[in-house]
Amino acid sequence: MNWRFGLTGSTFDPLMTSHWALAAALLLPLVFGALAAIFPPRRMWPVALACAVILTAGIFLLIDTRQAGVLRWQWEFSGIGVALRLNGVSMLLLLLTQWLGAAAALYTPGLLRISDPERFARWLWPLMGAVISALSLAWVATDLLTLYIALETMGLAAVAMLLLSGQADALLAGMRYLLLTLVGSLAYLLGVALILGYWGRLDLAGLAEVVEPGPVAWVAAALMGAGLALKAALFPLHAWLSPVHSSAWTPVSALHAGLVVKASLFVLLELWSILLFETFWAPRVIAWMGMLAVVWGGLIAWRAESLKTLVASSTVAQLGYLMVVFPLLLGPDISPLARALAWDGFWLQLMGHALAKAAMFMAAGNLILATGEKTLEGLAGTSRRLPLSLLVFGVASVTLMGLPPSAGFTAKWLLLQSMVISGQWWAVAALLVGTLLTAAYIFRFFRYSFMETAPRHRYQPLAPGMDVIALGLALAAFALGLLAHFPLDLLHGGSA
Amino acid sequence: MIASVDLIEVVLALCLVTAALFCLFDRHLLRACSFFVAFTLCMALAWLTLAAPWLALMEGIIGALLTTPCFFYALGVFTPASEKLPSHDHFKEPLSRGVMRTLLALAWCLMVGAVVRFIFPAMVYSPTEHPLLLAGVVMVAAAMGAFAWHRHLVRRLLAFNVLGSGVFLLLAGLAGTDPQGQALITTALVVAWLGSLLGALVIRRLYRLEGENALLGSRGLKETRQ
Amino acid sequence: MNAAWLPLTALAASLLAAVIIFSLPEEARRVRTSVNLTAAVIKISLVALMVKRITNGDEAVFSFQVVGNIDFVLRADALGVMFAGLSSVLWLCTTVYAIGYLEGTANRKRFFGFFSLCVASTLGIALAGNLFTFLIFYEMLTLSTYPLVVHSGTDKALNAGRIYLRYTLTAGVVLLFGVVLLYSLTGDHSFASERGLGDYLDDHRVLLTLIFALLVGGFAVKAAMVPLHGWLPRAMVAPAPVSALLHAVAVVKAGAFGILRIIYDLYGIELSVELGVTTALAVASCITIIYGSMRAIAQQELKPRLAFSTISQVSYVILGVSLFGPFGTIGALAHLLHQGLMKVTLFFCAGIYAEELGIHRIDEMDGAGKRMPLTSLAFTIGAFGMIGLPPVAGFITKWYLGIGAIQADMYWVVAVLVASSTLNAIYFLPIVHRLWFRVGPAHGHGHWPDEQRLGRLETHGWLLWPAVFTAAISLAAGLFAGLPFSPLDWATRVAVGEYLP
Amino acid sequence: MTTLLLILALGWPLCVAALGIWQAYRTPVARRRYFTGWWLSAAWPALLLAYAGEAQWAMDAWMLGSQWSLDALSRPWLAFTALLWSFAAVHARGYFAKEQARAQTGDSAAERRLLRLALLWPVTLSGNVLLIIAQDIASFYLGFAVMTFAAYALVVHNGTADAKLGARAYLILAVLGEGMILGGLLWAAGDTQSVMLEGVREAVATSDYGVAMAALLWLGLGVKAGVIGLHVWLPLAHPAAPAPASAVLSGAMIKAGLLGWIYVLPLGEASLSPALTQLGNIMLIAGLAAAFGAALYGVWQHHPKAVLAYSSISQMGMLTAMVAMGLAAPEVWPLLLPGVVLFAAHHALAKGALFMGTSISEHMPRWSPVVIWMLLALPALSLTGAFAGGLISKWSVKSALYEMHHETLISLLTWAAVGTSALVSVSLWRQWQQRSAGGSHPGQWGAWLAALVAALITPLWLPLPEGSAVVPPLKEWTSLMWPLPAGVLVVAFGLLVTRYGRLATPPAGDLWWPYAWLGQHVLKGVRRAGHGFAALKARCVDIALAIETRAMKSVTQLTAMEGWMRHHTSGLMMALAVMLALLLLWEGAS
Repeated sequence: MNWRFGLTGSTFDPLMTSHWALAAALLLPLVFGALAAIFPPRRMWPVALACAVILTAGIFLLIDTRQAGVLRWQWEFSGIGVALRLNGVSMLLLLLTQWLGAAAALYTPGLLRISDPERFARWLWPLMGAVISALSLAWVATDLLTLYIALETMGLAAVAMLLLSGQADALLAGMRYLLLTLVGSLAYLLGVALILGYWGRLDLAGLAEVVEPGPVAWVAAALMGAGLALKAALFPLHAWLSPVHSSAWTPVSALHAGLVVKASLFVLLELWSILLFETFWAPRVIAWMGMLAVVWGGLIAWRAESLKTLVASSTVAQLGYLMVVFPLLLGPDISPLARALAWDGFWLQLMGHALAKAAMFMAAGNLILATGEKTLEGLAGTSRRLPLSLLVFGVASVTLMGLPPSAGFTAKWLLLQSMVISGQWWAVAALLVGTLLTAAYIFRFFRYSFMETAPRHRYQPLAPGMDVIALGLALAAFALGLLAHFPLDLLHGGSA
Repeated sequence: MIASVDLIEVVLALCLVTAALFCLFDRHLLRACSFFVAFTLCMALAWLTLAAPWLALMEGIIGALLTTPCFFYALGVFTPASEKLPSHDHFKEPLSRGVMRTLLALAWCLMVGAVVRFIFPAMVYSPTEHPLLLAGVVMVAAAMGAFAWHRHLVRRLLAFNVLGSGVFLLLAGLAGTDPQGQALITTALVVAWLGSLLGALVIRRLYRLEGENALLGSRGLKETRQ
Repeated sequence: MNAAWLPLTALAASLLAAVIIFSLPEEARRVRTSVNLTAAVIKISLVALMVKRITNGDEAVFSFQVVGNIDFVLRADALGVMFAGLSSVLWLCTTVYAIGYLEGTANRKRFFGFFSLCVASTLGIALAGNLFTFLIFYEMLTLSTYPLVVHSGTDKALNAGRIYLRYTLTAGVVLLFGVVLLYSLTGDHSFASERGLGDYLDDHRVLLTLIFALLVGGFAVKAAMVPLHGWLPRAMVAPAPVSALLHAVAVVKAGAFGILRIIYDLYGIELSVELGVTTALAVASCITIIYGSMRAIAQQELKPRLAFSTISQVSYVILGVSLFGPFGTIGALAHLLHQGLMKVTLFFCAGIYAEELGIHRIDEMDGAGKRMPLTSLAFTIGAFGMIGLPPVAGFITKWYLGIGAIQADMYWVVAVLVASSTLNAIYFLPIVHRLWFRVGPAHGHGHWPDEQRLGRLETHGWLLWPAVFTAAISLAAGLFAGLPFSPLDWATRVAVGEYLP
Repeated sequence: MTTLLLILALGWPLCVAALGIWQAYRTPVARRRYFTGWWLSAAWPALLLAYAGEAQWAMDAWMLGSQWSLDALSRPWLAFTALLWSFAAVHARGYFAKEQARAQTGDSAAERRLLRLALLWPVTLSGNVLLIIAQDIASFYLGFAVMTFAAYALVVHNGTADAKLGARAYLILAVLGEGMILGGLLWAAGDTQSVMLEGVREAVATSDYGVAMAALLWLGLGVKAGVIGLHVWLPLAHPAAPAPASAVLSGAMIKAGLLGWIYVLPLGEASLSPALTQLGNIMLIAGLAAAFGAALYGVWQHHPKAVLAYSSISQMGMLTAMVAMGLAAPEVWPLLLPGVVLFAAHHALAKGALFMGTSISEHMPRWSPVVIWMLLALPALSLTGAFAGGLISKWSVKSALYEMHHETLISLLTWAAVGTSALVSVSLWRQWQQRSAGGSHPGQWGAWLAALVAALITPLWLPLPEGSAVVPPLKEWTSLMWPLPAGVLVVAFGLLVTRYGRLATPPAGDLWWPYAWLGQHVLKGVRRAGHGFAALKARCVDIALAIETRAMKSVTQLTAMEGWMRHHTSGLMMALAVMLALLLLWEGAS
């Protein structure tokens, strides 16, 4: 399992360019964020320029990774080791982060321009930069210290971003989120303490060699698992998620639901694959919770009255899909084929959901912004006036429903196949039921939007590009379904 | 001198635990916060005894000088009386919740304790070998339980800080003064401070916007459905 | 030599049309119309090219790898091109009709956009080269049809849409499960591969039957086989062009076509007979045929009656498939085309009556023949075709089905066919009688529910001519069935290909 | 040349119809004439074709692949059919003159009726022609269907209640018949994968289920030919239909059924299965039953056309009996066939003349009544077989039967002739009673006279093989003649009887009434059952909906749990950690 995460395997010292590219990818977001805080951009083009730089850095890294397979960085200052690596998975997630971040950043100026000016608006930029940097770091870090730093920066910045809108319920939700995420990372830290105390090292590659099953590994895994599950909003610990989004700014929600929660999940999977590989029960428990999550999230979203709650709750259900895969990835006696399929499906689902969910939040934001209505009833009859936003929502929802041709479908296909091969019928049932539930709540919204009898309220025109960006993301999620070959190729090529 | 050191450690551990418990379970917020100040000072001493001056310094600066003001700010000490938070947390948790939390806290205590014991087999023979470690375990469990128990935001924030300190103690106790450990703890301290700062700001603002009951962290089940 | 571009461009024609239409503003009526028509014409010509290539004996294939063991394949084989031809021809007619029908209504952009998507997915279904690709377009069809069903946005329409989704999406899930099972059993299995799944028969008999049940169950919902037909009559609230397309080509036929694919190109006929699934299918389809006709008789409104008649007629296709033997196959394939032509005619006419005279109930149709002779003539032709009277195309298929039934020693099927013809006569002849032999508003007795003179002719030309055209085609398809490239001839070609590979 | 004629024969009527439409759109109602010269000429190409000699055509493109031929059978058939059609057309022009006048003065109903008739008359004709020359199943069925359904307009023309009743009876039975024919044809054709009629014959002869196919086809075509039991539409439709329509209906179209039998049944083939022979006997009995029963029932009818309809039934009964011989005693068939053809032809024209005669008696031209009644009586005489064409046709049948020694059948047929003569005399008597003056249009009586003459001299013009029509030897004349006086006497006696003891006349369309009664009750039952099912379904739906709403409510309540989770998140986190740890420890320990 570890080779999949690029912890073991060929060591190849990176080219000069990739050093700089990495530095750019990790630091530039922060820098640009700070700059933007000082000179807040009013138009889209400066943002575009900044993004272009970061994206080119990403492209460089991509090229190198494709050549090298795995890139490693090791530094040691005064006994504190920092280890980074880039393999298929982290490369994909890095790219995903950068593009998604770029989309969110490009979306922001328009939003700030047409929505009434906020006091803290300018702080959005540095926080966004911090989140993106932290995410990038989280994908590439391979020692517990760096991971901790990344997680914490990400968490705090995310909370701050969510708090920015400054309304009461946002503050309440944000406060809850703040406390929980801090405690969650303390649980993680406790696990780290045990590991450090017992094995005396923090780099994952080293740990992967020395770790052998035993009480320390187990309890540490349990603590970290619980903490990260809390941060990743896995099922029974998910309840903080939807209120957080209900009054946050659109790009913030997009980033958060798309990536931030995924980061904790990624770390969780990475650590568990080291600490308790081929254990039976723990992944099973996660999977069961995942099945519940699929159903529960679906139901909540189905009964939701406000659009944002619907979208946010659907995140819970979609994370459930990922949880269901745990036994296939970590569990014992899974055939290699099944495991490979599950691996591909897991990341494809993650990417597809990230893109689609971001697009969906943007579309929902556009609808809410244009109509000034938050509830589904209020949004009735939008199909006539805001066809494009609705189309974006639809395309995104196709991915969430896992209907072809979309990343969601291909991922679901792979997962189903692997489940069928390894005979996990409950998981199959969960996935299929999930599809129906998703359709149920998605089309509940569409039903409202197609009403012709609805009263016509005044529509605020959207800034140019807001819909286009969302559409781009949605289409990306769409295209990922049929062109899934390329990312998966990178996934294999990187980890082979 | 060993014994004396032990003695000092034991005393410190006791102080820490008592301070922690007071600051966790005192319903009078201002008192709880002042206990927290004492607690941070003890922590600094503890770091010294553990021969980590750097950490002691950090604790002194960040814990005592930066974090505690946040709490007092949150309580509205520096503001005119009208904007002060109510001095007590009158919210009565249902008993069942309390019982559950206590049990969970005990479970954590046992869990962590067991592992610590597994790491230091020697502890079997002389349990007081590492009093600070034990204190850490107790603090972690208690703080966690308190965090899960309370609904008052300030108290939860306090609980979080105590929990953090407990974790640091454990870390230091288990890993010794390993530079990596120190780095971790330093980071965590900064994070804790930032968190507290943010929390304090939010609490103030919430109190202004929503008044007292907002401090209990929710407006009932209204959020669930919308 | 292989022309991979051919199926791809054919698909792209309508996809692009959809994209362009979506990007156009609502007001750009002219441009939209011209885009629609050009796309349709291009598509027809491309399909014609495919036909030419196939007659030369080479199939155009386009394929690329989606993930590890799964390919996306478009293959222009005889069977697929047959369906593609039907869809493209009827697309043209229906587009023309729809342009006339929606003159001056709202949301035309949305309508035509999804309309093109719908047809694109139909074409994809036709050209899909393996089950994975088929599934992709099948689900696309489901989704792109929903906005058309709920187009009017009334509560009735929205409820109908909900019912439609409940049925089709559930079916889609069942289908997905079946397909995944199949893939994990056999791996990627192209429709073109000569040998069916016979090799798995020995040790996976039960599993194969289960998969067959799942797949056919999934398709049967769209094919509106009893008892999975509930959505179809409700979907009648959709605008006339939609119901025309839904019933004639897109949705219903997609289901039937899927069953064709499974039996002929996936399982292989021998295996299906060996598994004994065909008999079950035959019984089911016969029940559907009779039940549909019975219910049709009970309907008092025009479109629901036509809907139930569709339910019974589509099962002819499935019946023909389940008859082991070339004649049944020919009948099934030919009926796929003939029923499309005739039913689309009938729905066009129904729409025209509703638009021009506001007629929805059957008892309002008295004497409409005098008011709109051409429409009524088209309707009459369609009705006679449904009954299976010569020289309309319906007779040909009914004939071949009967012969096939005799060949397969299923004499009771002949009884069913005759019974259904009689039932069809019972529910179509009264309408024809009302049209021509009753005196009504046209003769000064009473007045039409809601008459409006849409055009110089009996109605708007864009509405009239498609109906007349399809009626003429379905007449010619029966009268000159022996000509080369007639539906019957093409069906025979395919059937021969299936039976002696 | 012949091909051109063929195309004309089939296409010309349709062109005429099209012409009618065109002119209907062009000329205003006031000046519109429906029965133009073109219209009259609809049947002439077919007539020419009949005399154009034998020929064969095959077209693969036509439906299932077609084969048409003019042979010893189809030529005479086509001849008399076309002739009758052309006479009837001329007659129609006269018959409808008044109605046309009314239409021109703005009676929209009349205009509508006339237009309908003028369009569908040629269509019916073309169907009739097609089925005669067709040798392949598709064309035959096509012709048959076109004729059947287009003729509906002819029957329903008047639009009176009677006409509607007759038309409904006609249509219902026609649909039934079509169904049976389709079944039979499919079955037979599927058995021997042939699309030709001889394929059907072969299948019926050889297949194990041959008898079933034969029965289906017999009954299906029998609807047209008025087999007893299926004949009920005739006496209902004829009185209501206009005279020319009745003429072609019972002259030409009835014969289509007969021709169908001859085409599809393996008549006269050696070594038929005993089952088929059995069927032949059944047919024989049915035919004779029709021959006598119709006579017995018909004589009581009031309406002369009803009487004539019954006489058609009885005549067709005789023909059925003869066809039955083809199955029951195959060896006799080759001799019998020409006789059957002649008989059919003669009956067609004679019956045509009689039906036209009814319209003459209703508007008698200004001649001396004696002449008129002489002329009216002539076809009747000939029909009884006591005179001219009838005599010869009867003899040509009888002689064939004589040669094979079927004396019983002969005597039965002779007795049936008594019935016939009784019927025709009754009809003449009724005409006399219901006669009314008021001059008739020249076309009317001209066509009538022509048909009359043609009927009398049938053997001379009918293109039959040599020597199939011979004048009977004198010693047979008595046996052919005597039924006539016998019939007349019977009628006279009957009249005397009825003069005193009045007894009610049974309604026309004897068996129709019990059928209708039965049908209504069955329908009522079906409808009730349907309502029952509908109610059941509605109840199920209601229950389902109730369940759904309850489920939705509980789901909505369930979502309150979300709040609970929100408040206990941290507790849950602790619990999760503990549980995971315990699980792992337990798993590790075990």
